[in-house]
Amino acid sequence: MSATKRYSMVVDTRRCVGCSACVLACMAENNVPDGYCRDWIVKEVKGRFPTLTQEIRSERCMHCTNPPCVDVCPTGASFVGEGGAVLIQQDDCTGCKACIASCPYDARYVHPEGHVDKCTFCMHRVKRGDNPACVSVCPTRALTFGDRNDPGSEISKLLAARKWKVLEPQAGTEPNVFFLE
Amino acid sequence: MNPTHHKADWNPYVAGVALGLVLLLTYALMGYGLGGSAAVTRVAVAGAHVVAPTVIEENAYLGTYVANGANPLDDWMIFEVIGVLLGGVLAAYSAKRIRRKNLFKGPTTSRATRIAFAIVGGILMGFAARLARGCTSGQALTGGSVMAVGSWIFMMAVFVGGYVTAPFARRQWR
Amino acid sequence: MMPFYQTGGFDYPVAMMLATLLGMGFGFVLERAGFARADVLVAQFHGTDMRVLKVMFTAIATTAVGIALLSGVGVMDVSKLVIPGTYLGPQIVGGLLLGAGFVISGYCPGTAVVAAGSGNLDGLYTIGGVMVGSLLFGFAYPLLDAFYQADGGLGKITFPDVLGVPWAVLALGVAVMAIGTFFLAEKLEKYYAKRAQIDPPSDSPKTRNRTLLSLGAVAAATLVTMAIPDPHVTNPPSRALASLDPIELATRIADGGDGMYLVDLRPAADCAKGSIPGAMCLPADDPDGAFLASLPPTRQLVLFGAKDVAAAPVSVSKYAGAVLKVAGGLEAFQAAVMEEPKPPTEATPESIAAFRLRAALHAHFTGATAPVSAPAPTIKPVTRAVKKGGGC
Amino acid sequence: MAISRRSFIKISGATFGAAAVAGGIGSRLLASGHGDYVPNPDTDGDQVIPSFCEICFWKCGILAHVKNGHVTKIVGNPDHPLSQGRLCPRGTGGTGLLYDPDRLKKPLIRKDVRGKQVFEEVSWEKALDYIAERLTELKKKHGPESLAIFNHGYGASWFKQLFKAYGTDNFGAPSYAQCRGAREKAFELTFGSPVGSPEKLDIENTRVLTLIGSHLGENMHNTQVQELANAIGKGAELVVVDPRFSTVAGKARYWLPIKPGTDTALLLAWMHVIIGERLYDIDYVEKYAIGLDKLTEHVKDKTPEWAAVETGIAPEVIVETARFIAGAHPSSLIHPGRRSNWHGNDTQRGRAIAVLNALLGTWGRKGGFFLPTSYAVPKVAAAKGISHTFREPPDVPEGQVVPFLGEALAHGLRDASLPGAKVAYPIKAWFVYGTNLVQALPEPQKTIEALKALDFVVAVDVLPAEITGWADVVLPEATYLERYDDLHAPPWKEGYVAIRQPVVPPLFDSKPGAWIASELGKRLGLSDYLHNDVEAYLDERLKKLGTNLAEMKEKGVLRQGKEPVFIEEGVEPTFATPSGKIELFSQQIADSGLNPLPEYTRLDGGPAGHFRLLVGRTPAHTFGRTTNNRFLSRVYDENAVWLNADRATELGFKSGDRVMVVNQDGATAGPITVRATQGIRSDCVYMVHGYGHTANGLQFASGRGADDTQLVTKVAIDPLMGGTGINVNFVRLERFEA
Amino acid sequence: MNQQLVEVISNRANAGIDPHLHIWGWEIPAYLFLGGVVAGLMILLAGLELRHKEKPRSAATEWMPLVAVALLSLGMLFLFLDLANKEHVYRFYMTFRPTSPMSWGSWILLLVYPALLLMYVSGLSAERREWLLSIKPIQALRLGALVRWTMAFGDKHRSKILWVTLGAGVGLGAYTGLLLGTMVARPQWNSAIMAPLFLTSGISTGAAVMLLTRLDKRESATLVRWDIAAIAVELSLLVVLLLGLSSGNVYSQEAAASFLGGPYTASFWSLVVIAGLVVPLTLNVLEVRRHTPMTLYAPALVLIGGLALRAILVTAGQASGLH
Repeated sequence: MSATKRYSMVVDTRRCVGCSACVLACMAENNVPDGYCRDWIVKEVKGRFPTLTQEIRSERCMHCTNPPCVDVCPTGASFVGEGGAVLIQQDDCTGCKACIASCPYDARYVHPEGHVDKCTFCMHRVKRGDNPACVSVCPTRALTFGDRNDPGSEISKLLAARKWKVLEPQAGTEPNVFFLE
Repeated sequence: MNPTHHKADWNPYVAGVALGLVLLLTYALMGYGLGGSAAVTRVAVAGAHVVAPTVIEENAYLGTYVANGANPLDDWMIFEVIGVLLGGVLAAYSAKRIRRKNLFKGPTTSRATRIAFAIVGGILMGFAARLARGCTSGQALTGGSVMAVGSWIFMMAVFVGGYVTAPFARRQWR
Repeated sequence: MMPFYQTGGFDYPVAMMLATLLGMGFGFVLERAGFARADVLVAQFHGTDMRVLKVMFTAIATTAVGIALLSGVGVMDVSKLVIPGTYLGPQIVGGLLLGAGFVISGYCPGTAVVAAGSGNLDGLYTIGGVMVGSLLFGFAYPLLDAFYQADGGLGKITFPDVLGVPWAVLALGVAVMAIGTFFLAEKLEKYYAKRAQIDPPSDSPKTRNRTLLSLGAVAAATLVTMAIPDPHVTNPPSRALASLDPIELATRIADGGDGMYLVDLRPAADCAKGSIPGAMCLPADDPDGAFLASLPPTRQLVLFGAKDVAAAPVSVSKYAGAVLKVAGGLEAFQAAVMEEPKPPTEATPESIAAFRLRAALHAHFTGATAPVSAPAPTIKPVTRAVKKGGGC
Repeated sequence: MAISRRSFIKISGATFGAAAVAGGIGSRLLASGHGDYVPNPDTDGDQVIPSFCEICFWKCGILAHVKNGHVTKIVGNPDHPLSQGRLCPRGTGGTGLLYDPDRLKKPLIRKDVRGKQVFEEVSWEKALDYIAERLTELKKKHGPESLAIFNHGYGASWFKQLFKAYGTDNFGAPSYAQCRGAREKAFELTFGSPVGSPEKLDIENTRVLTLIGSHLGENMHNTQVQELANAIGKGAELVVVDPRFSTVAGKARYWLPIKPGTDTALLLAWMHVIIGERLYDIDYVEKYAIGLDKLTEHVKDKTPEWAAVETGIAPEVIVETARFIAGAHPSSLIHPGRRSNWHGNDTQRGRAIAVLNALLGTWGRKGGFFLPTSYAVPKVAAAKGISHTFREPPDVPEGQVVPFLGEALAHGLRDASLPGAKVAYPIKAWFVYGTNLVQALPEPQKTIEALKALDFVVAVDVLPAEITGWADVVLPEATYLERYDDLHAPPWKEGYVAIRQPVVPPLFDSKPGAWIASELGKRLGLSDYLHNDVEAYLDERLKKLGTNLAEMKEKGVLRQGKEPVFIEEGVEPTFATPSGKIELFSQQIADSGLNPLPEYTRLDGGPAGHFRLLVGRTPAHTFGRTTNNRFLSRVYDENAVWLNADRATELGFKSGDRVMVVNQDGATAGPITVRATQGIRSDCVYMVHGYGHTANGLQFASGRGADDTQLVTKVAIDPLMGGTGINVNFVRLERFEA
Repeated sequence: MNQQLVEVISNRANAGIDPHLHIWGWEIPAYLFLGGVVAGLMILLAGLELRHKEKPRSAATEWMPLVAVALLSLGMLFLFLDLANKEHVYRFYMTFRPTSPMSWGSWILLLVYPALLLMYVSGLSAERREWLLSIKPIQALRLGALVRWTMAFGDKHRSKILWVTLGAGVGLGAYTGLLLGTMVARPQWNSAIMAPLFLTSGISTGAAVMLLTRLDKRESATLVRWDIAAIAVELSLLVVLLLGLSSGNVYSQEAAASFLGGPYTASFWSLVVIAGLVVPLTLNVLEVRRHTPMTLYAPALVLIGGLALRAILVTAGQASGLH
């Protein structure tokens, strides 16, 4: 087991029904301002009637291993926190929006108070041993959170057992949110 | 009064053929012809819309230019007239007759008079072009070449209007 | 096919880019024609320099001949050209006013732009006036509404329509008329120049003659195109049609038949008497396929005649989607579905399934409902038994 | 100019690589810029109070976080068997109802004719006195049974007690005849027991789940969806029969885009194959069921080919799916669905589903239907018991016979309120609790007509829904987060009892239903029949269980522990049918004169150019009840009309266009946004129910989307149980011009 | 009709992000434009002086550094206006982030101001120096000694100052492009071409600003020639940019397509390529080759084109993405 933690999330697209409970739980947990969301549902339907396939994903900040948002931040307000979670120190943020432009996942937005805002992996919950709010609420248990550097964690087992993908791998960001196919 | 003949001017028949070919190309590519006044109107509407949005939006005629959030400047005519401007500049440049703050006027006419004439004439044409759904370029030239009956009638009317007015407007060229 | 934009050759953004380029050509020629100079332009109305007339008529004749030529050789669809409508009142009054404004300002709106572009302030002021004038029209519009609309106008009428004369002939006529007008114009120029004690325009007569001669020659040559037959008639694109089995057709009709346009090619009278359910009779007045062309190509076009259709009619080529035919036509369909099927002599699973499907289709198309006869109900009540549930 | 393509890739890729490399280094160098700083929104409650949810009827256990007297968030109660610590979006969004700025704030009394929104705010005293006065007068003039109560929601129990004491048994819940009724009757006729709510389905352990028109996952019945996901997680396969590519169709091994209204044909053909190939549970059927011979005869000519012509599904697919479904028996569940009143032949379709389940041997089996147990919570009687008998509800017109009536038909009571209704006795007054009849009952034109004709209408609600605009008195009820309700101990896989309690005091001048019923009871002289002190009543009930209110308020839920609920676990099933067995052939139905075997009826098609209108729901909303919930609307704020993409192209519509929906009778709804999609058949359109509110008081929901109820001007009445099939309306789309 | 269709539905509707990114309005293009102009001015002023060492300089070039300072300040005002958290603007200067172009940019801007002021003060003619020393603020603030020292320092190190200015100008110009060019998430921007493109465009627009003023004949002749070169390079860079995008992955191709038939085609080709580059290039060539009189047309068109280039690229880039 590696000494440092690598927090990650797994989204099981087969279990997810796209109900948006994760989105609402996040909004309530994190006081997300009206008109914004930190996580969201994407439904992708491919094909032509009647030969169709569908993928439903609960998406959020990917807490990349190579986070371009942290790189472009001119003040260091975007930073990599404990366990690799990409966080924002609001007091340092000028609202220049370079991080928003740099994010391939469009996961960030400008909070009405001026600073940039996004998913924190609910680190305030994780620190005390809870799951992020979205993971806790999910009625289909499609979301799993944990330390990927711990081979015994549920998330490591899932990634070992199932076929998975990350979004926009070509951006070289090495996301830490994985989608089980 | 002697019009400023210039060695860079093309023979009018050659110019006519050239103009006709440009128009033909326009028809071949676009299916419609060239114009001038519509773009000017659009710029005016766009400007007025910035100053007094509700006045324009509520106007039965001008409102159609901005209906449903349309941008009056996003139109073929605008791009075409940008081109006309650029083409004119290039032509004048290459003919070495680009001018600065020039006014064409009769030797005894004051600048102010000439400017007043230009503006008044412009207003008349602006009104007329909207009434007739086009100007010399958009109606007479373009419509004329596709044999539109109304356009030929318009063209005749333009010449009649011009010849009738000419004796009265001649003063400014003396 | 020209005009490319109207026939979907390119999109709006590309059209806008082309607009700039075409406008540049327009502006360049206008400037080089001398039209950026007010004194040159008004000289037309003083008779001393008929350049406006010469350029405009030459241009009109050139374009008219060009259009006649292009449509004559079949590369341009004249019906797709955007033609200004005819509104007699507004056009006459507008024309008179515009002519007056032209003489007063020294420019027309288009030439004013070129004039302004080459640094002439009077052109700029004229443009300002045009802006004001067009806004004034807007504000006066409530008063002019009826006049402006003129009961919707007379429509997009053109001389070829009105006179019933082919384009090529009219184009030649325009060219000839223009040339005639030019001789008159040059005479007038000389007369007025003399009166004004100036030199008449001294354009090279050699260039003039060559240019006009060429124009006339091309116009005359355009007449030859009238001898070219309509390419659409002589050159029918033949489509080898894939076949649709009558049983499959029947199954698809039973499922709603939404994936196809079922078209009966038989004479309208026969079709009207009865056809495959859901079929439409091909309109008799649609030899050029306008009806088929108007159908969105989202479905398969399924054709049938009394018997197997050997070749699709020409108009079918107008349909943009997939085209099939019913194998064996109406007769085969009726044999397959409307006649009661006989049980197979050799009972293989396949033949039994095929028989059952035919039986079901037969029942469906002959109006039989479910193959079960419901008893005629005399309904008796049973005591109300309430068991509680919940919401919905 | 010959520039190789590859060199350009290099050029454009140069910064790409550079940024990635720099990124890696940069992040590592700068990682500890803020040490262990963690943003904390601080939304955990000072108090965490257990209760159960009421945003839908499922009644999941919740924990409400309360901070400084404000509910910050609602999460699932891990101890509750239904929520298992998880909530659906609606439960999560309960605060959106509590803090809805549009809530009814004070009692209102009408000042003008019904339909005109002129009300006076009055005190509770005045409002209650007025209602009591009018109800006393009504009883005197027309008899107590001339009052009909329309209800939806758990809080109705107090009013049921009150009005039973008053003398009427005319309780009409639209959720019966408009929703569950056909299914419940069908299962009752087959197994002697309805499916019930929550449905006694063991989805979790099923191996093949077949859904007939049910879009589970979009109808977010929490436990069912949890079990569905667990089943999928365990490798269960789905067969989804739906004209629309629903969420769950996207997860299915087989999606059968069936022609609407032909499901019974498919079910019969499946039986044809399953019986013909002897794929059914032979021992089970022999032991528990009767009528197989008659069924066999009945389905003999229901060949897959016959069904193919009816349903539009290829015969080989029908055979393949029949074998697939049967192959997993008895853990092969044909889901009974919930809203089952579609086309008028629905009890017969429900019977087909029930019979197929019987053939597969799923009743009482793991991965099928469990045989529920429940926590026996002793009743506590009021001072006086109700002894009088009630008149039969006048929900069926005289001369018509509906043989298998159950709960009162809400639309029937509505029709009995119409002037000149041919019924045993007319309905003269309505007491409407928590159901927006204007949107909840089909044929809205009749609802409005009835509302105009009534003597007296009272509405108790949380929000100013359309129905409140038609009431003479409007009473603002406290939300489920502000009140006690009765204990909840439903039949389930394990017995449990849960409590609902106020987590914050009522906002504004709203009052709990129990209080309202008690106060009305006082004024009607019926106090003795009621439990007038809720806390004392609950405490007494709980004490009989060996606990008390204070303890229960802490725990929220009390569980009985696991008990056997399957035949495999040793439970012997009993069937409350006349024969005491599963009735594949129903002598009861035969006696009534109708078809005793599942019967397929071919439907009439619609007018040319029209689409059959199908409706459903979104996981984020409970119909019109929640569309004003601003919180829930953050994830789904407006419905759209699904239209087959090819048809859309033909009609010149594209996704995002605004249209009006017009039905065969010229009724309109909208404007609504088009969703042109490959995921629906070309002969129908679909929209989510509950949008298109018109009540001005619903400031958020008003004018959002379209109300499908406006388009249900026609219904098909189920001949067995009297339910209203609403999928018999046809619509076309017209471009909306602003 | 057998092509694969993809229907994507998302319930994310974040302001400024959906349906596509639109966080940067007019402020950023205006800032990038002015930054480019200033970069161009710095390069050209230094370059002109290095080229025409012994010639008398026009008055315009003397005060041009002040114009640059003013334009830069205006640009920075626009940048400030764009910040969502304005009171935190000082945070730019509390740290240096080597991976962030914007951090580099903000520090380069700090270098540009003193370089320009030094260039201005030390480049003044004798009488101008007297005038500068005599103006009230200098006297009131008792800055005379500092200014005099600066002048002396400038006289001694004039060529070094010019080289520093040139370098800072290149840095500033390249940074405006780099800022966008490093965004992997926006295929429209993500190209190594962006830095040289913005730099050459900056030089061209800087030349245009100078040509709008009254210059020495020799200076303007040199500038026009340089402008021709800059525009020609810029045109070829645009071609390379589009070819590069077209040959990239599917997202890059989509980005390229927005200029080749997509929504930005008309404005890009009409305003940037034709009006902003080809026509002024032609005019410039005509001036040089055919000795047509110099007018304000070419510089005005170049400025319009430069602004349009940035406005269109900033908008189109935001609309481009990886999904």
